[in-house]
Amino acid sequence: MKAVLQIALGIIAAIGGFVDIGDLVFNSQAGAVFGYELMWAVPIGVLGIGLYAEMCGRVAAVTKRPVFDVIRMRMGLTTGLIVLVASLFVNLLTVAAEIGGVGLLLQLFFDAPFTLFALLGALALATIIWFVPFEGLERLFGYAGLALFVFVAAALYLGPDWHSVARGFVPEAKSSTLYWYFVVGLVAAALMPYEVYFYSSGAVEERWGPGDLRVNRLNAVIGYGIGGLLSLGIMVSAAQLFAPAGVSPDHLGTVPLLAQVPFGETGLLLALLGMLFAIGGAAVDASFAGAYSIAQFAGWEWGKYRRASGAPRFTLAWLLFFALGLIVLMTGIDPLDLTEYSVVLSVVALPLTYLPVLLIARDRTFMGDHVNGAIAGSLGWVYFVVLVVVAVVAIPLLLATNAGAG
Amino acid sequence: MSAGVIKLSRLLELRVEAEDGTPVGRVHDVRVRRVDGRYEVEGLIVGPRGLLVRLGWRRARQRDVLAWKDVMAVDPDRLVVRRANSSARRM
Amino acid sequence: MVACGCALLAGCGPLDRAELGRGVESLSALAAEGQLLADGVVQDRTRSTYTRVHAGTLAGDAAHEAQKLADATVEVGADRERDEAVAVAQRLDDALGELETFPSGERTAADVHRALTKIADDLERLAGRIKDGS
Amino acid sequence: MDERFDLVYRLLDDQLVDVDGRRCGRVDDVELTGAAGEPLVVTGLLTGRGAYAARLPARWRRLARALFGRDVRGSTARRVPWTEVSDVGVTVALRRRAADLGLDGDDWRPLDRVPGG
Repeated sequence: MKAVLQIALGIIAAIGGFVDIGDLVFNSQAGAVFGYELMWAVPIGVLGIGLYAEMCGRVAAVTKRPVFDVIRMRMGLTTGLIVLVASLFVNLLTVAAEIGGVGLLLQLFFDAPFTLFALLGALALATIIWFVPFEGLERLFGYAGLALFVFVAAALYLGPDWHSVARGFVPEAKSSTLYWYFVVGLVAAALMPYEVYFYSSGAVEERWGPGDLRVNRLNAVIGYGIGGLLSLGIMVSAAQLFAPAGVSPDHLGTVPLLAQVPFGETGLLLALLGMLFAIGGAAVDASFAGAYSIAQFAGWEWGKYRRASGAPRFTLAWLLFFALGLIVLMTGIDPLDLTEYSVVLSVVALPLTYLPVLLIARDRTFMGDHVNGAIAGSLGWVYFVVLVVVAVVAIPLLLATNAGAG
Repeated sequence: MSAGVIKLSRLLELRVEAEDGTPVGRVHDVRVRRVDGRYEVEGLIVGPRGLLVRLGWRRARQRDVLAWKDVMAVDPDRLVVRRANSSARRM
Repeated sequence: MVACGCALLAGCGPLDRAELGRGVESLSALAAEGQLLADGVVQDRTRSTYTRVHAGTLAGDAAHEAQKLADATVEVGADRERDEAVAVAQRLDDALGELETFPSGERTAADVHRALTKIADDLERLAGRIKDGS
Repeated sequence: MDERFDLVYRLLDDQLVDVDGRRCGRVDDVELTGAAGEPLVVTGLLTGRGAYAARLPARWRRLARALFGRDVRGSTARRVPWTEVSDVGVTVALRRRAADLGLDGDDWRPLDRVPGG
């Protein structure tokens, strides 16, 4: 019985931890601008992250190798360095965007200058990381993130036109570049590599073995699957509330209206709380992912379960990410612009971090009989092609639509 | 020639050519075998197929391995081998 | 009106009609969002800190848009629409500023809501005039 | 350790772990001793950023030396005699503690790494 509870608790945390500032921004804007038309893009991103995370979790459980260890082992030093530099840069943008999000939300709660709150938010997150053990960390942010289900409730409460919702799941080719920009953004927002660095390093940190493969699959399928539901909830409610009224969610503060309008103050509080912890959790995950990447690349001691003294350079690295994230914010860049850049640029580096994992996951020397099955094998390659296409069109679309401003 | 130190990174960088100058390709991996307690280089995995092997896409078969015995000289910028290796001819 | 003249000049250097139209469009979006915000206060179904901070952000956007439009050199014939857009943007800034100052006043929120509805209508008419260049 | 294996596929870039299980760097290069016409034997491992430059494409070498430092044995790069390696499996297991092999030093300080410094 305890095992089932343990698994369920882990999955629930994964659901709560799925949404970050990128999902909030892209899904609310996509709903506001294109109504239900872009819903088909969400499952593509969610299936992608589920597949990728399952493979990374399996590789970590069987070979005890987290993602960046695999990248370095399989792609060698030169490619490894290129991927490291690219992912650290994108990771920094993500940390800055997430801390910015935390600052904005704290401001909406308590109404004081943004910069003060970004600083306070970062300090609070850093102290939480310092004291709360690894498992507790995931649970804390994951459970509070579940408050985001208020958007799913809002979507249902506002009574969507189910016919056009269904039609929205059918991919449709449209000529507008903004449409395709949002397709890339929605897929990329779901497929943020830092989530996978954190997930696979966590699997090693929690000493997963082949016995944990079932939990790994459940996490990937249910955790990310239901997590994707949150994204759809945001898009559908935005399609019902923002699209007809002509509201354009250019600020994070606009998103909570989706819950305030149908459910009043309770809805507003749940939305703000859920967003604060989802984005706060993402800031922690992203800064850890950055520290994991450097430490695993260079071969240092790493991991949160080894007290800070046991992994000095690793601890310095994630504190550094927080500090640099704050500095990027102090330049005054709007956190939402940062979010769009971090989401779109992260998909450009994704094929390079996805391929080595796929290569090892299908390599019997390392995986023994836990090698990719038929589904994971074929789907794995289908997704590699999808990722390469998305990576190639991402930057041109970003420029053509000047980051979605249309 | 006195026994000198050769770094693996250097082997991976050198062009491999047969005695008569025909190019054989690049060294992608170095196969070692345990011989009475020490690991000796048995051969070099060379040629385009070698890259696939290194990426874990294909397994290196014995005939892809160019025996170290056939290596005549390790020059500053190339590796000279006694005869064109079978896999090289197939390229 | 020199309709065809403006069309010819569209897209070169100064703010053309399309950009002016987009500016008015973003003002309409702000007005619409302001109405949602004001509704929450009128029905007392929201939190004052949220209203104050967010109304302030929206007011800032309106002021920024007004300034951007005012500074831009506009193509010949479109400057009357541009001046009107700037005026409406300032009214929008003031209305949202009201909401920021009295984030829990149901009566003021109702006045703000009415003002925003009027602004939204004015913007819609203005947008129509800009589009067909009359 | 396997009877026969491929250095790049199984050893190069692998994680070094000392006898206490502490991670202490990666195999950044492998030292072979011998010559053409004679046995070429694995005699040591190199670890540390000083070894990076030699492995990067020639045209980046000057920049790499500036960024990661030259191969200064004992400071930017360290040699681990092959006799110190107990196993090559998921990681490269060493017979002694990282400190005894001089592997616990802080060899990567990107912050104060002044190019060419």
